[in-house]
Amino acid sequence: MPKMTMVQALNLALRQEMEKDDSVIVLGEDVGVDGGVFRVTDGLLQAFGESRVVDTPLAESAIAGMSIGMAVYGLKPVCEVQFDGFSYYTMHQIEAHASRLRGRSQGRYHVPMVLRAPYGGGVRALEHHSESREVFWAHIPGLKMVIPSGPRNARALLVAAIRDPDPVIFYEPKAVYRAFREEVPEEEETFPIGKSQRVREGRDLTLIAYGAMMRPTLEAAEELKQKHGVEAEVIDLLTISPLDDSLLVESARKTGRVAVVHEAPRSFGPGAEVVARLVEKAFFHLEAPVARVTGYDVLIPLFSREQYYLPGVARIIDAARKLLSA
Amino acid sequence: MPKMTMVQALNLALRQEMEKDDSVIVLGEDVGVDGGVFRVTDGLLQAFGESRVVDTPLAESAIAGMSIGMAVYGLKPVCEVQFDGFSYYTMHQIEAHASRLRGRSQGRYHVPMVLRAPYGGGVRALEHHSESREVFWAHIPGLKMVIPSGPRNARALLVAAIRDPDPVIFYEPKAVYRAFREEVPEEEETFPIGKSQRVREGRDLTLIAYGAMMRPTLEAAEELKQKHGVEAEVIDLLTISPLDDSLLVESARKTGRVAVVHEAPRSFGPGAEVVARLVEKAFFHLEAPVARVTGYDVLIPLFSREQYYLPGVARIIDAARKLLSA
Amino acid sequence: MPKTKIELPDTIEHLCILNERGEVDPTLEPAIPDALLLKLHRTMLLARRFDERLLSLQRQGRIGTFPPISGQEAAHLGAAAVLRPSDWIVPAFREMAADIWRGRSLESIIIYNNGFNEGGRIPADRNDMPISVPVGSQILHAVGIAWAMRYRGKDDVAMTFFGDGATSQGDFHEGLNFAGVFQLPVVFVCQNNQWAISIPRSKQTRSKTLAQKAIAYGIPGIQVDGNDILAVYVAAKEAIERARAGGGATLIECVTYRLAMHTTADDPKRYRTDAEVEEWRRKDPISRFHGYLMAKGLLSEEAVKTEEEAIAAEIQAAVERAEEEMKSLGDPLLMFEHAFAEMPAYLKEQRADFIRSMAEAQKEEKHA
Amino acid sequence: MPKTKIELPDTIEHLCILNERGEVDPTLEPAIPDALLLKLHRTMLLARRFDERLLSLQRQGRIGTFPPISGQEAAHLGAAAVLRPSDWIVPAFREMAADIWRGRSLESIIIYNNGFNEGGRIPADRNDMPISVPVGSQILHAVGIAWAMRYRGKDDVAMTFFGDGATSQGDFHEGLNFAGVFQLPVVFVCQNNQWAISIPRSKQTRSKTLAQKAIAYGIPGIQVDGNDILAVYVAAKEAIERARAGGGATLIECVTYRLAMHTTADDPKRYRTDAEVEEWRRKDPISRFHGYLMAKGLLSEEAVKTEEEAIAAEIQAAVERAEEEMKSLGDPLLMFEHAFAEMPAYLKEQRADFIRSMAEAQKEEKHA
Ligand SMILES: Cc1ncc(C[n+]2csc(CCOP(=O)(O)OP(=O)(O)O)c2C)c(N)n1
Ligand SMILES: Cc1ncc(C[n+]2csc(CCOP(=O)(O)OP(=O)(O)O)c2C)c(N)n1
Ligand SMILES: [Mg+2]
Ligand SMILES: [Mg+2]
Repeated sequence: MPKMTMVQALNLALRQEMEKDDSVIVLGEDVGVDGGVFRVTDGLLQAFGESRVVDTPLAESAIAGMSIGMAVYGLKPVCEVQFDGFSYYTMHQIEAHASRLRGRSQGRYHVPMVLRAPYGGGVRALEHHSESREVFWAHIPGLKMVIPSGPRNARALLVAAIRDPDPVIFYEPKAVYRAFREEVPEEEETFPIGKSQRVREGRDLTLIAYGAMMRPTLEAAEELKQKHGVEAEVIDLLTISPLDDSLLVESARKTGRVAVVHEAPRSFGPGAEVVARLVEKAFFHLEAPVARVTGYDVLIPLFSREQYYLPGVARIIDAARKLLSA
Repeated sequence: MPKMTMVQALNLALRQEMEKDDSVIVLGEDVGVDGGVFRVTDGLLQAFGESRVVDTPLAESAIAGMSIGMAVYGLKPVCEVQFDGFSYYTMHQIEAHASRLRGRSQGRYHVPMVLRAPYGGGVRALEHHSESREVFWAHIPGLKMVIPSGPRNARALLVAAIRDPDPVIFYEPKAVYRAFREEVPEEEETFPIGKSQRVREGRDLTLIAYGAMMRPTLEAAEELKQKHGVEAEVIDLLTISPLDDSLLVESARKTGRVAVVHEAPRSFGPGAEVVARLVEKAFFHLEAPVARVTGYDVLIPLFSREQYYLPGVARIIDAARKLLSA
Repeated sequence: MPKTKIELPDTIEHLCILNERGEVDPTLEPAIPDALLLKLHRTMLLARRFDERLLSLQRQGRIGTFPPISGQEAAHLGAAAVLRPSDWIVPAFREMAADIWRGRSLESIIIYNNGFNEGGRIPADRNDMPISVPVGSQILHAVGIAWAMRYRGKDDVAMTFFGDGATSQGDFHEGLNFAGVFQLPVVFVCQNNQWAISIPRSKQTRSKTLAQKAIAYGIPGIQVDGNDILAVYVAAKEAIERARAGGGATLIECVTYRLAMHTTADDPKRYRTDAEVEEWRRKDPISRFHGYLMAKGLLSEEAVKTEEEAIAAEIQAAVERAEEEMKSLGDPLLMFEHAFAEMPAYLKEQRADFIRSMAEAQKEEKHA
Repeated sequence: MPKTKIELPDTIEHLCILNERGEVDPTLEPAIPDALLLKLHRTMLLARRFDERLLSLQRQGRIGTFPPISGQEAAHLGAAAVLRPSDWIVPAFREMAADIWRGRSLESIIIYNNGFNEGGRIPADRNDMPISVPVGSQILHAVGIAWAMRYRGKDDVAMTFFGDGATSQGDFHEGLNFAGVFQLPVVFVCQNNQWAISIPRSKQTRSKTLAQKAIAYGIPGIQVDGNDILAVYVAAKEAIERARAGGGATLIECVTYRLAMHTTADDPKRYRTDAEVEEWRRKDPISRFHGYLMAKGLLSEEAVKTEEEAIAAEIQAAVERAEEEMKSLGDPLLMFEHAFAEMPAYLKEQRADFIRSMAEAQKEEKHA
């Protein structure tokens, strides 16, 4: 199996799906000739031509709205918003139409589109290039919200998202894009949307994370073991919505101590829903309050200070130790 | 004291603030000649003229963006989005600019604007006219999100919002607009943003709600007392963000049993944050899992079925009784 | 050439074929088969009478709020009538005559306006999008559909409707720009009915016409008398043929008037005069077309009377069928359907909880 | 008048005063005082040299990603130079020469590009908005500022900048439309530098010029040679004077070219040829202006050499001051400032928790 970065793995997913299915169309700003500002769509124009890889004018609402029309007609558009920080321009199209057309047409139409956007901090980017607002999408009924954490699951989930008959917002952790390589099989691999994954077994506490936060979380788990002899179970959400709470609940019942980690701001963030689900379904097994290790409720600072904003290994360990002493 | 509907009370707030401060400007679609589709701005054009009550073309992003410019220059724009369901068009202006300019300019500029929008169901409205997406705003750092529940607090909070030096999203429960009258003092009255309010004392359990959900919640509390002898404490959030958790925590510590009620969809909804705060600050006092009585995670149905979607007295009582038997 | 005038390829024309008295300009008169002319007339009349009936149903509390279309029949029907079934309509919410033309049943309109989602169902044999309430947003869907049509090698077109107010929205701009860049087979039909709720056309934009906005996108634009169904038909035909032939998109501004209120929740007396309405009543698209058909010998007063009776009966039957059908609607569990292709676990739980709490409430009620 | 051509009030002109060889058209030459001409020249040169220095700092890893402006100095400086201090600039992110003209310190630019929010601080004596990254969004702020200026009875104007790509955004459309309807004192300056990252102007819109988009809003539009600072100056002056006098908004398209990469993260070789860049190098706005000033006898090779040396020293001093200043920056607690006028309880808690966890981490580190 070749070792790939997440960028390469995503590219593989797009390429293979485009080969298999001529209804898959890639569109967005700079996705064609330039191959995407992060090169996720590199080479697709050369391979599939202008009729399937579409450089659009600079207008996010139109990219989303046009994708909705394409999807209603039966295509499978995979559109790119260049950075999550510009995805709010698409909000009304996604909320008012993509997520609703199945219901509004009583099943006649559906919107099998994927909206890809790099999200999150950690790459010394410009202002408005480090946001993490997945909860906006996760809160919208009729929409799916997926965030992979590594090359292999990114590839598998993107394939699943493209094939999904409903609209999927697919956030790619840009801090992971080129951070490491993983073996990714050439042959087809998918991973079901709506499932989370246990990536480390443990009995003392549960750490729940996703996206770019998986790496500090796993590092923290390792350090907890090495330095403190604590066995942390780690769960990767992968799909934010529909949130698969079964594994979370199972783990919380086992360990009784849970922390949830995300870079999005804390208040009204994704972690709150995780807490609420655990309270609803595992309350009497909880030995300590579920902890949230998150971005703060402030503007993410420019890059010289962003490492203080983003949850890191130290803060996760700090939370874990507080959980264990509760 | 005259008895007023919420519409009249909001109109009073606008009128008096406009009289006191010539930097207060009202703008939006149909707010002038028509007096607003719900008549909240009725008569303001006649009283203050076209230079202060501005009918705009049909473009929500522009209404928000222009308000930002006005506010930066030192005015206090109070703009209206005709229905919450069209407020997503303003999302990028609010997220990327209104909420950030204080930070981005390092305190040189601030954005004392108010964005008013009617929200919520219950008035047999058209599609896209019954939404409840307050969490979008509540999750944005640098932004305040307020929802009154009755004529008197609507007036007091709108005055506070207009005077607030920071941007405030002000959602008005349209189901309450003309539902009942309350005494509203002619003389100035404000209520601090960022404070919740205990509106009924009780020791057996705590019901937390806001906006249009206050009425079924209070009815449920009364019925719980009459029929079941249960003393429910009821808290009106009033400000969704910054969420004032002190009263919630105090009450939860006292009763140990809490339900939170909202018409927004459940998952990643405002209730999740309430649960998370209570878990963080009152965990060891909770006798039962915090319950969420909310809209379902589906498209709000057209009006013939919306009563099934919206939480009502029966569902609140049902949740309360389950809490008590836990 | 230091200070040079830039030659712009586009000019904007105004087209009117039937004047206000129903007299035709013979140099411009299109060759429309008699049967089609009569069918257009009947559809206009049916739509007008049904609109009136809906208004009275609304006033009686038998349906909810809705947006009347009276006065705008020619502006949208004239355009839609040129389409083939395989073309797509992407409507706003004030194109009822076109909906009916395309096969939408009167019952479904009543049922929708009564707050039942079932009324929004699009039958499998109609290539149309549902009504779109967020002003201007649907324009982009037409662009996407047109893109897909061309990609699939079809010579179909997408026709989208919107009002004068919608031209101020960003989505209008983005949609027309995309259609221009990609040279897509879209026909953009603006029903300029002079008002966006209480905002008059003059306050919506400073441009002299809406049609000239096409110049910003390098596509043809034309203004037509929107109360003249022949002019609308001719302009739409030209645009559609150009689009089918690969010539790209067109913006058609139909100058018309909303004779009734914005929606039944609106009171137009707050913002416009009766005199203005009266002036436009004289330009009524139906009586104008009527005059033309009479002069052509295609229609007689007698025939119209028969037609009116048939229409009244058709509407009455539809109202009755709708009211009958609605008796069996209202199962609240429907709200959990059509969220996704497959219902996720949390929705199943919510649905189960809903069923439980409904049962609980019924028990309570029996108890009390 | 069944088929009539609509007279459009607006025509679009192209203005060029200094040709590519720096020769002036004497019939159009503006009367700009010598001192101002020289100051403009110096600012262009300073901005160019500083841009080059920033690029080398970036390549050395001493600053982060930034968007170079080389080639566009005339297009934005020529417009900004007509403003009074009480006017406002609402920039995009590629107007550094204008920023410097308006008093922004070189240090603050370095500090900002080094990822310190302090670099974004706007001093109290400058009426300008911070850089705006979301393309097109700032246009609406200029509209609001202009509205407020007029409301306050000032004859100031708001000038906003944006690129060719920005003209595709809905916010561009909505902003120009509002400015037209309210007849606001805004000058919309489009720096058409031929590219929006990898998307060429021809794929951004099908309209022949960007200036003609003004027709959609009933406001004047003009295209100028954006590498000719005299033309930009003259067009801006006319627009500003009209705006001050209550004549409303203008759209100015400055035809220019981005000589370097989009940002330092971009590789323009992927989408454009060296030949194209070379062609535009020949139209360089500085050398063109240089030629004009030489011919006018205002500048000598000697003087330029002295100027270059002074500029090099100024830049070097700024780099040193910035690097010194940054040593004292970096207190992470700053991120909790400027969220609101008053810090709410939950932020105080988060701040306290942050301090505690920092202390904890330090203890850990000492321990280890
Ligand atoms: C985005 C959006 N904003 C506001 C509204 C409320 N609204 C409904 S129709 C309307 C006016 C529309 O005017 P126009 O486009 O001219 O269409 P008309 O109603 O005249 O047919 C408004 C403001 C809406 N539906 N969508
Ligand atoms: C809303 C938005 N979408 C995408 C981007 C990413 N982006 C930054 S600059 C740019 C191109 C801008 O082109 P143009 O307006 O011509 O300005 P230029 O960069 O050429 O100065 C893009 C796509 C952004 N910053 N904002
Ligand atoms: Mg209209
Ligand atoms: Mg550009």
